[in-house]
Amino acid sequence: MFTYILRRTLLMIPTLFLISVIAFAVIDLPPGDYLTSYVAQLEAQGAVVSEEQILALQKRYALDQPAHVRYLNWIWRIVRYGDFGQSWNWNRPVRELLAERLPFTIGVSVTTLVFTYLAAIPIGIYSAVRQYSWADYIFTTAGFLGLAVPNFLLALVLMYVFYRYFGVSIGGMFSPEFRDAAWSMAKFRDLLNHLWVPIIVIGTSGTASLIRTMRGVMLDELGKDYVQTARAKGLSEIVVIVRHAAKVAVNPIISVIGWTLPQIISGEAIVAIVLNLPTTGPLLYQSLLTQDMYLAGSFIFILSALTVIGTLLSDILLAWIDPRIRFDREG
Amino acid sequence: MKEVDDILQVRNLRTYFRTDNGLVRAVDRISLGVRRGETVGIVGESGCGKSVTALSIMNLVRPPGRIVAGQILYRSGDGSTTDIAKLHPNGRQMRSLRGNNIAMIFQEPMTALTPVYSIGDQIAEGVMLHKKLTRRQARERAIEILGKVGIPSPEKRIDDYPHQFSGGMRQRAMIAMALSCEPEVVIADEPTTALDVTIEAQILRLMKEMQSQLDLSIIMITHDLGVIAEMADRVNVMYTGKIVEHAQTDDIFYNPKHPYTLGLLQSIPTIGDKRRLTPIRGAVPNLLTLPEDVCYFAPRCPYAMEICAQAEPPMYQVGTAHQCKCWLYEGNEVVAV
Amino acid sequence: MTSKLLEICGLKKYFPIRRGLLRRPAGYIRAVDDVSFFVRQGETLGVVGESGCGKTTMARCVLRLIEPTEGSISYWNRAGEQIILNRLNRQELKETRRDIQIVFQDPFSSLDPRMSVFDIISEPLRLHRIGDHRAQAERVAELLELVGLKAYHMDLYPHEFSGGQRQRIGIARALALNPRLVVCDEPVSALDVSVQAQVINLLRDLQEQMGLTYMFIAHDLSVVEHISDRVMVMYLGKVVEIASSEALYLTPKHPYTEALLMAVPIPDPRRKVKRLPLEGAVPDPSNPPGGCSFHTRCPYSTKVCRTSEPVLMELEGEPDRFVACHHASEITLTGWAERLSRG
Amino acid sequence: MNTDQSLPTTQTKHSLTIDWEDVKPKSSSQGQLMFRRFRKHKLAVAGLVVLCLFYAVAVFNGFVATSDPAKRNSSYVYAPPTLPRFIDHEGNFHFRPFVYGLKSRIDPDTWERVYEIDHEKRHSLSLFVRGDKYRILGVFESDLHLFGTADGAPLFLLGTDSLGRDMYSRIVAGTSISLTIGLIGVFLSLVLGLLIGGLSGLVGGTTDLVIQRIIEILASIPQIPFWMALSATVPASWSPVQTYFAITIVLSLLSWTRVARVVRGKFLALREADFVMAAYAMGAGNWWVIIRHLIPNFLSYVLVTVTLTIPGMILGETSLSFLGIGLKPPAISWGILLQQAQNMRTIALRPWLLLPGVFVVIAVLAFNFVGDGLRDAADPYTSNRF
Repeated sequence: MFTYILRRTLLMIPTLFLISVIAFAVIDLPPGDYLTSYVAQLEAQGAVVSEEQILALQKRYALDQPAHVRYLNWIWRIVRYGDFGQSWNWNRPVRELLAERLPFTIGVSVTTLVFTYLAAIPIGIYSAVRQYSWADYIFTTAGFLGLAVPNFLLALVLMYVFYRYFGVSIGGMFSPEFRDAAWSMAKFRDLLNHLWVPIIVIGTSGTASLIRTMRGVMLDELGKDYVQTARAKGLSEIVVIVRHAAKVAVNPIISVIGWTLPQIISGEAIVAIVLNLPTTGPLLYQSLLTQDMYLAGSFIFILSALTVIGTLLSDILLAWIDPRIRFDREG
Repeated sequence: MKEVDDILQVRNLRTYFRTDNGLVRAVDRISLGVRRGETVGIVGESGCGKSVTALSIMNLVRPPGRIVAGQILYRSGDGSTTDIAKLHPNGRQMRSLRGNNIAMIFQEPMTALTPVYSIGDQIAEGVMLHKKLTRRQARERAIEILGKVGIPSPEKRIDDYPHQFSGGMRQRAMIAMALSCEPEVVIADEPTTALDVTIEAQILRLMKEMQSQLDLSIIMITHDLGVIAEMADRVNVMYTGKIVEHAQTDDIFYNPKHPYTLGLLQSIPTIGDKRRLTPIRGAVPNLLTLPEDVCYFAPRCPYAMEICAQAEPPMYQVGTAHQCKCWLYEGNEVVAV
Repeated sequence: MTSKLLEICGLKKYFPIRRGLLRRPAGYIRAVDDVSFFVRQGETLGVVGESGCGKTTMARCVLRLIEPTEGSISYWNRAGEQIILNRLNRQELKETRRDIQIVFQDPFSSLDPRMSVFDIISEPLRLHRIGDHRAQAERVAELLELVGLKAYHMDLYPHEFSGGQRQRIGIARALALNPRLVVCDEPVSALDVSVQAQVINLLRDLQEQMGLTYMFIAHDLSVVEHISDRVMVMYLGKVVEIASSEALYLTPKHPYTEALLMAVPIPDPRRKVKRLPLEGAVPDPSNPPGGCSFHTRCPYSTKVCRTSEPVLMELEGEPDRFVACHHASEITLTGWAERLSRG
Repeated sequence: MNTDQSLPTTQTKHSLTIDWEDVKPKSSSQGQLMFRRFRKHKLAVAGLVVLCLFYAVAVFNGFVATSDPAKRNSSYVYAPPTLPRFIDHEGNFHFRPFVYGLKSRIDPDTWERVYEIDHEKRHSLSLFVRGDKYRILGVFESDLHLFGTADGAPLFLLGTDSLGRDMYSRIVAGTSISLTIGLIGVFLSLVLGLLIGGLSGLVGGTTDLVIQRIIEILASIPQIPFWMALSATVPASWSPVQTYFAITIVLSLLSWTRVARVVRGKFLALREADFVMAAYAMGAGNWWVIIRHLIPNFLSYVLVTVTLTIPGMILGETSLSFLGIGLKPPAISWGILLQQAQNMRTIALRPWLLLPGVFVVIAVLAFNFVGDGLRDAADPYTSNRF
């Protein structure tokens, strides 16, 4: 088990390296020198930029060096100083912006993930056990729809429906009065009141595909011999389904966190833009529109790295739950 | 058929499967009885309905299959009789019989155990349910029974998971599980087919030992006539969902009456005999394409007559406790069921 | 005595088990461990053993479907020249493959589901560029008749046949190039009893008609014994005994052979004999016991069995009989005859 | 043993041969079987029909549209949909469908333009009318339209946008880009996936390990942010055609991993199949085995994967264009059309601007159904016997 975790953790290093290269490519790819555009922007705002300042910036980001040196410089600053560079747009260190926004992204994503699983597993089990019943058809249809409706469209429709019929605006994460308030019980309650919309919107497609997977795996498991053995013991159907078939079927479902998580983080980015949530998504979007590339690249890097870590955690969780994997990967 | 001491009586059982491609009469009007302490064999080739028969007796047939008619009478030790075919498959009454009075051993010891629970937990589960024991007592019982079926140091192995056991050990664990609640009837569905010969011999010996210790009635389902010869007291030969011959084991092997039984016997090679085999021509037909009310063996039968393609033969009494479903014995007494 | 067709010397096939941080091979499964034997022209050599004893791996090495780790495989071609199979280059190998063919166990996975029967049986002809389409069709029809099917079956697809019929198609394919040696890898174990007999008879008839040599692999001792002239018994990747099939069942010389014979259920209720089933299971092939690999289950084992490995040796006074047991000449084993006479 | 027993012979002659089940010479290949199984899947067939329709529209969009999608009508800005009717406001039935004209006035309070139905003006609809000129596939010029108002009055079935352009015609025009971007993207993914997956499965060893890792890494990258970042780097100065291809490449950069995984998996599974072993034993080389056995056998699975990859790409393009970092006007795609629906106020007042989304949903659903049906049909050896 320990070797397994160690091996998986070590394998993460090349993964993170590759992701960082991609992220750096995003920073480096746009034509033109961002320093130039930064200076141009500053000057447009009426600021005077001195020659020394420009030189200092050039040195800090190694802009006069070839690409690989610039990459090494970038990554070194991240590892050594936690310095992700400067956001030209906000004129603040990217690190600060990350620290502000990332907790919300993680919070929304994890809550959505939990919601997705909590909703999908029982529904999947039910659909499989009552295969071809009307409930199964409804869930299947809903599932297909959930897959087909783009996240942002669902958000728009929900916003329209709530605005039109209830007169409520459902964007944002807090009501205006709490937006800048300090954390309190009331603020937390307000957060919960807002949170369910993005969770449902982001979670729909994930839940839909997860229901289908769960249903499929469950149907497979229900056809296996050990289920009949359990029935032959005289166990009641509910015990057979929950304690035996479902327990085995849940394992492959946990292993698909690996692709549910990217999906959720992906969905979160776009939904947050539509619903105007204070997470990384809108910031990433703005940074892309304004070519604030250090901010964009760092976001891509951090989001991907988070996904990779999430996947690793789910794999370890799986190995811990399933005795077959636990023993298989022991050595 | 003397019915008085039968612990289990199957009468005119029909189990049909309604598939997309048509109706499959997997078990079609079969009758058989099992006496206390004896081993009744059911032998036949793949697809003849022997496994469905086993599942029907356990009332474990799953949709699209269903018991459509017939009786499965179980006479328990206190003299009361239950018709299993009438019980709801998931009802309380059926569940209290399953595992407790009638237990089953499955073919694939690899897939027949839940992979995520330890062997001990899986045995204890049934014991706790039927014998109302505490977890600790059930565990004691599981260790005891595992030792009985020949698992070395059962107190250590009880916490192992199925994949840590070898094939033979898993089948021993299956047997332990089946016997844990001291059932009266055990249905063994091809219990040794997935095992190597040397392990098969161990398992068969174990089953015999257990039978004499616990006074079990065993229904032995297999395609292997060797296993039947070794284990069964009486044999039912099945073909395409019907029992075509029933007799004492000795009679089946030395005085077979049905052409199919004879064909099977002549098809198996025996050690020390190099003479050319006499196979049955053709192959087992697809149950979907069969016409009704004929003898299904007729196309492969060297003795086929006009009538075989026109009407289904009844079961004839052809000797002491020997019945055969074949037109060759027209004129003999017809067995009523 | 006819000449040798195939001789295997010191054949080994090890599969690495990768473990740990770097997935380095931590050990090896010795699927085939130093196996030597020969097959004579025109005979049937049966190979028998429990699952995991290496019989299938051995067969695939002979056909060079997998590369052996060590050892040599010699084959004598029609001109009588000796060819070392595992030293051939690709082109030479292709030529030799016309002579050596294989019939598989599973009649479902051995036929490409997307090919018609004609495509399947004519594939070897097309591969070796034999004949034009018409000649190939004629040959396929001929082969179908030979294995007891009809010529019009060539337009059908495998899924339209029963298991036995499929196995016949597999046999027809193996015979298309007029091979000399056919390796039959459990050709009847997936079939029903009544159909199994048909295929066994078919294989025997074909052997007679075409002068084929068979290497017949099975786990069912009675089938192997029925069809073979000589039988080779394998245990944990090693050969423990080779003998003519009569000698093998009448007077087995290796305790494992005896145990196998004793374990086979006899389809005869009046011959219920005291069986001495072998205790325990086959040890882990990645960690075989030292000395004689059978000593853990052998009722006759002594100290020497635990420490030194017996060599497969020809028995004195019994030519053509090879046994790998330290006590082959000392202990008397209950053969089949004795088992029956006790009844 | 006792094989000499035999049964009593009766007087009847025992030579009757009955043949119920000899295989009849009717052959059906796996392809035919697959088609038959696919036909059983009603939703999949429906999906296929819808897709055929959509693609026909994509090719003949000028003909199906009622007007030039770029034509502005300054007097009909944000006009609501006018649906064809058979019964007029007085309750009379008309055999020919018609639409009413629109009256507009400026709301004195909000200064918004408000539309009302003008019962005075009734324009009946007819098939094959002449109207704006268009080109089919950029070559054939025509002015024939599938339907329109008989008198040539403007027709806004699904309303108009901020410039008074007909939404119906724009949605129809958007079909070409929205539906083909997925196809071309999937083609790129397929080529990449087949090559890389095949290489991985065939060569094995270290190559396989490295490719596996790369696939894992790419699969762990959240798609949308990655797509956003890459499309943002597409220079704004590029022509619509260049942007179109750039976006296609961006979309397929992450999607090929799915195809590659399926190809590799099938490759590995099939390589061990007995019929492949048999081919090697006959003397076949790698190429023979790949071309005759492997490819025909995994093609159906690849088809399934490809069908299920397209919807993701359609959604991707829609999302990117919606955010304004994918395709840009004057190109017309469903995503671009949805851009106008970003603003809460606009949606509340003009919900018909969300309509392109409905078409996205229908197209994606149809692809999913077809993919599902293909998956069920692709598996040989199911439901043949019994």
